[in-house]
Amino acid sequence: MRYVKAENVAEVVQLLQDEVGVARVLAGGTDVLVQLKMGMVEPDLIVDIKHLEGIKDIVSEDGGYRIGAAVSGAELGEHAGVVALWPGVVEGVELIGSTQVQGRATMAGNLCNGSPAADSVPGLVAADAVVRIAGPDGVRDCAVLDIPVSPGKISLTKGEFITSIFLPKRPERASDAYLRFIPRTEMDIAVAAAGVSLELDADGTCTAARVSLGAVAPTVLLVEEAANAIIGTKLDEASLEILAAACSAVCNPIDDKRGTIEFRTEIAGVLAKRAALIAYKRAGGQ
Amino acid sequence: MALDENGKRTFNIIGTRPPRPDGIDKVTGRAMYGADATAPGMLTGHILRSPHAHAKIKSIDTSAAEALSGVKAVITSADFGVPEDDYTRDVQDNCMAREKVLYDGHAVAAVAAINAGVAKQALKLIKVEYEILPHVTDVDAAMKPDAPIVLAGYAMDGLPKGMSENVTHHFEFGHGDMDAGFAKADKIVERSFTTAATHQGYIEPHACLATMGGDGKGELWVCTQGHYHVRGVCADILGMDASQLRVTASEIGGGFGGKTTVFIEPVALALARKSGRPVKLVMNREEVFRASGPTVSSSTDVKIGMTKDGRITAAHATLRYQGGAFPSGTVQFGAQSAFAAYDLDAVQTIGWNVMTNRPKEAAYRAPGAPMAIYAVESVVDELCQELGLDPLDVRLKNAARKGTKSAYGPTFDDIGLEATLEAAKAHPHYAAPLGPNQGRGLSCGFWFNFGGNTCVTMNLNFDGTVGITEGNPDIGGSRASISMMAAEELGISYDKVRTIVADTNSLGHNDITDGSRVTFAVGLATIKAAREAIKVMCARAAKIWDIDADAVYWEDGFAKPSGPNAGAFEPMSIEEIAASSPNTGGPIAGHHEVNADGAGVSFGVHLVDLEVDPETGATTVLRYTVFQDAGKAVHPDYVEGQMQGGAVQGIGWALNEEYIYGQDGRLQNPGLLDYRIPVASDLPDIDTVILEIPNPGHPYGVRGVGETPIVPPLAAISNAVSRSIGLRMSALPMSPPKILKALKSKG
Amino acid sequence: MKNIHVSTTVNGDPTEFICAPDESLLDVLRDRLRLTGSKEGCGSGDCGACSVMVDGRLVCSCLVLGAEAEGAKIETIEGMAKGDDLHPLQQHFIDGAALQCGICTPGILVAAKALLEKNPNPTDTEVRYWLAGNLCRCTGYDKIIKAVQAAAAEMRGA
Amino acid sequence: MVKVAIWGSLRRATDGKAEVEVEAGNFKQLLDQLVVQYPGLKPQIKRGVSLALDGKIYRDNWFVKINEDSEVVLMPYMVGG
Repeated sequence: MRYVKAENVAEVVQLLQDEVGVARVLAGGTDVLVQLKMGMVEPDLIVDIKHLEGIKDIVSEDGGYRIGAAVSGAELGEHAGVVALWPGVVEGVELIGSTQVQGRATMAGNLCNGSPAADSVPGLVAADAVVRIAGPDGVRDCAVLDIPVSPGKISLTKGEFITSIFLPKRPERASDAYLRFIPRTEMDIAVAAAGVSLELDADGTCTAARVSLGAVAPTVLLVEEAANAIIGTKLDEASLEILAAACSAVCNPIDDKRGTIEFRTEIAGVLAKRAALIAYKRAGGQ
Repeated sequence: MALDENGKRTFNIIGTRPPRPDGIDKVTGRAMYGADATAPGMLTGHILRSPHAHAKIKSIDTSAAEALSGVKAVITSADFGVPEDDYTRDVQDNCMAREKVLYDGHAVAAVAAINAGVAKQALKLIKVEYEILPHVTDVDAAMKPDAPIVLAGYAMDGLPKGMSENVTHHFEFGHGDMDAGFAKADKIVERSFTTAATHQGYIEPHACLATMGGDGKGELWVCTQGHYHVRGVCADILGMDASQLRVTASEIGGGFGGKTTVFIEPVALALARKSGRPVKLVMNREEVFRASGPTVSSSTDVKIGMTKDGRITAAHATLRYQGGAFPSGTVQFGAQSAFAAYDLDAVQTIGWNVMTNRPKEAAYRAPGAPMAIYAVESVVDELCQELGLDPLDVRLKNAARKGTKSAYGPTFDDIGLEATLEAAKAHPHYAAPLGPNQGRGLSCGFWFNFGGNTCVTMNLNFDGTVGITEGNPDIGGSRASISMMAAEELGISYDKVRTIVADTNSLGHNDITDGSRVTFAVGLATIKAAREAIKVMCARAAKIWDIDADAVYWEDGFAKPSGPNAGAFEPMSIEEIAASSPNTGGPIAGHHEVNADGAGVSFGVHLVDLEVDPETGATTVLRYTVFQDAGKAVHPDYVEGQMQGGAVQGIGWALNEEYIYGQDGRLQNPGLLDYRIPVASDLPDIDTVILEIPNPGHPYGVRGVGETPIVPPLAAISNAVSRSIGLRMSALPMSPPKILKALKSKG
Repeated sequence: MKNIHVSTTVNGDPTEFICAPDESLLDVLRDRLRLTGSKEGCGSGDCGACSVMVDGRLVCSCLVLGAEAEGAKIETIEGMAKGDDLHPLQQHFIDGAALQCGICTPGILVAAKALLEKNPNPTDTEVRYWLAGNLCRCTGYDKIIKAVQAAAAEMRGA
Repeated sequence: MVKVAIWGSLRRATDGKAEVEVEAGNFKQLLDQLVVQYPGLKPQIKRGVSLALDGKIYRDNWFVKINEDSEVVLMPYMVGG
């Protein structure tokens, strides 16, 4: 195995493209190192991207924020601007692993690991976040929703890697929330998860919403029926029940050591409902 | 040695909370644990493990691994003999499979190489041809006559018809007329329970460093609860004399019973012997889960009859424990302890030990008791609910006390159960209001405790300070407690005493640090050793004063003439006696060797409030109080620490921890991520109430305290959950999917 | 696999080592620098026993490559006491019996120190969540939380 | 003669008797006599037994004195965690 500390984006692309064996990008390393240790992957090349210019920066852009691919969860959580604009995205990222893991883990890495249970992804999908990808053909942007393909697989092609994630601007009365279910209070992988982003008008009626689910299907789900259930409402009991039912209806989970199909399906709705209420409150709804 | 005649003595040091002698080493990272030692020319050992639950080993080809550059030794079971003794053979076969692999993770070969990279590469080059056999991992399935046979030749004598050869032992305890007892009952509850296998979860994986010279002498550095035991077993397996193998216990990063046997030590020694170089062998976490010794899983039926006013008329339990791939000995303790908290006219317990294709169980804190008492205390709680009775009143009404013929046979002497129950009843926790979706649960717990073989040497240094040499690895602060007892007895200050844990060559045999025995038995031997030294010191003072030795007594660190007739001498300090010892006959020491008895049983009561989220089945523990009789708490901080730590292990067992096996018989969750031991944010403060009902079998009244606290949480939590959701739970762990399913079934 | 030469700073001391490219910082600390105070309980970031600071961030050293230490500032448990002067956390862990076997203690102390530097006056709940990645199997955490709070109080007073 | 309580599953070896009487002044004599009178007990005694004497449990001590009126209960060999 080779370890290369890359100096610039072009070098990363070149290295990834030229490697005939298995290559892994190292940002926070909290997945790669575990896989290495467990013998799940034996890379021939590790490209450390942490030292690329701007890769650890959070910058304002068009009223939103561009977050470098190597920004750790802890760094993101310390950025007052992002926390104020996208609290749900931040809380999703901050749920990845322990405080120690937060010191290293990144949103981009969490996304690229391809796990259906990735904690940062439902929030990013609800936020309609866009990743910027550098590759042999230059730079392209792609919706977060289109990155995961199946468990462990993502849509990036050879030579490509994520350089940043863009969180768009928000209108006045808008917010988001992320909730996951785990058996303990910390340290577990999500058994089911929901991200909700919504916008309200002046009287507190929901005018736009995105609802996403994690850990209940091979990839993250965007549930339009669930969003539609609350658009035009003030998130009354009845609309929330429809939202919850819509969420449970689209679940296609597996039975495993972390939870049953029945359980995941049931609580996906509960979580979406609760997350919607939190987002609603954050957006200024009563 | 009985409780001191001056039983009501006051203590100067016992009962205080001085800092532990190993504290600074442990907070600065200097303390040396199993994996922290190195030796010149050291190799790294790695073990190849079975991916199958049950398979015949048709062949093992190690030639490619041996040929790999940097590999210094490869071993398989062929490198060991076949011990005649059943026990030693089973231990050896568990460390390295012979003929068959019996569980996922069973060792089949091992290598020693110049570094971990080469060792891992070498493991991949070992070719093992397996013939896969049908497997069984569930206890009830393993008892059925058509179950796959895990190991032939171990069926119990007089195996009942209709039972598999996997059943290795049967135990039955109890007394009284069961039919008459149940006939007197106004209400009978009969229910079946299951508990999952759990792991002790010590944070330090098994680790050792072995050296074997060409002269046949061996050295072993190892994290273990019992290095004398390790020496005995390893010497037997390797065909060595015990005297040729010196074992030194490292600091131990948790054991809880799981480090009372060997898994890698004979392998490391065999690799060292074959390579001629020191070999360090450290399990990774996955190996710890797959191939060390978790506790049993259980299946239990309990039937209890009660009168309207809460008197238990008859009690019956049948316990079935699987202990993995070799005969285990756990169910007897469950069957003995199940009803230990009750004074019963009619009681019967039946236990079956069963083999399955899982790793062989090892002891885990009060082995066998938690699962049995969980089932019993659940049924008692259900009866209280059914009859509208207060659960503490019912337990008080039926509580075992001095003079009770225990359910396992002997009549109890002074025990603290009633006082413990009264303390719980009087505690504000018991009267605190509960909110919606909240429930309160309680349970009694019990453990026998014991003493065992123990050696202690006390050396008086020329400056009057004292060195204590003992032979039991310190797993919970015992060096502090032992120093305290020595200081108390000698009448000197705590900081004048230093206690160390010696290697196997420095003292006679010491039993394993288990059975909550150390503070009791080592403490007892320390007190006796100190008294022997005191006798010598008094004699030396007498010599100097030129009076009769009998005319000198010892008080507060001084030899004193016993009265005006003895002579008017100024008291002589321990420092003076020590300083003059070269002139009065030479160095002064005391020692004591004993097989200690009279440990005294221990009871506890736990009280818990929790809340269940009705939409997700998630349980939040809100308040927890532990009440326990400690006899005499030598160092109350460490007694509390045992009570808190045991309670939290039990909480984990009740809520989330479990060994999950797939259809293929492989362990699905061999890591700390998915095994889910409690984390700090899962828990409230764990309040403690120590009661002190002196144990008549110890000079200071000390009882073992370490094991009992893991017993009550299982039922206390289950009873609280059951009361919270209005439905009786009967399977552990009560993970959220299980609770939610129960809630749904209720509608 | 060609080894890599790394120049770094450990507990304030300039330090050089060579390591394999796939070797973790934890392995480097323990096996190459003989700083065995950081412990390996899991190797997968689930127990926190290997907690160290890298450039002022609390991390699991088992999830960092040794090669990544190039140019970094590493702080381990061995650097916590200044000579014979224990850090208040270390002192309160001893005084409050916040350790039993002690294997998790170095990691918990490093993590708790990082917390108190960030938040000198945490609630119990904040301490519990911050330390959720540090498993302790002996104590049930009770005395650990109390010792951290006692140290925090002392440090605020100082 | 000393009365010894035998646990349930061992009663196969004692003709179903829950209590047997042997001539013994200490633990060793008691075990020896049990094996003589009830050879079926030998395997368990070899595997290990404890002795509860007036409520106090002994694991190995051969020469613990037993009185005629002592309460004697045979128990499995005790271990712990």
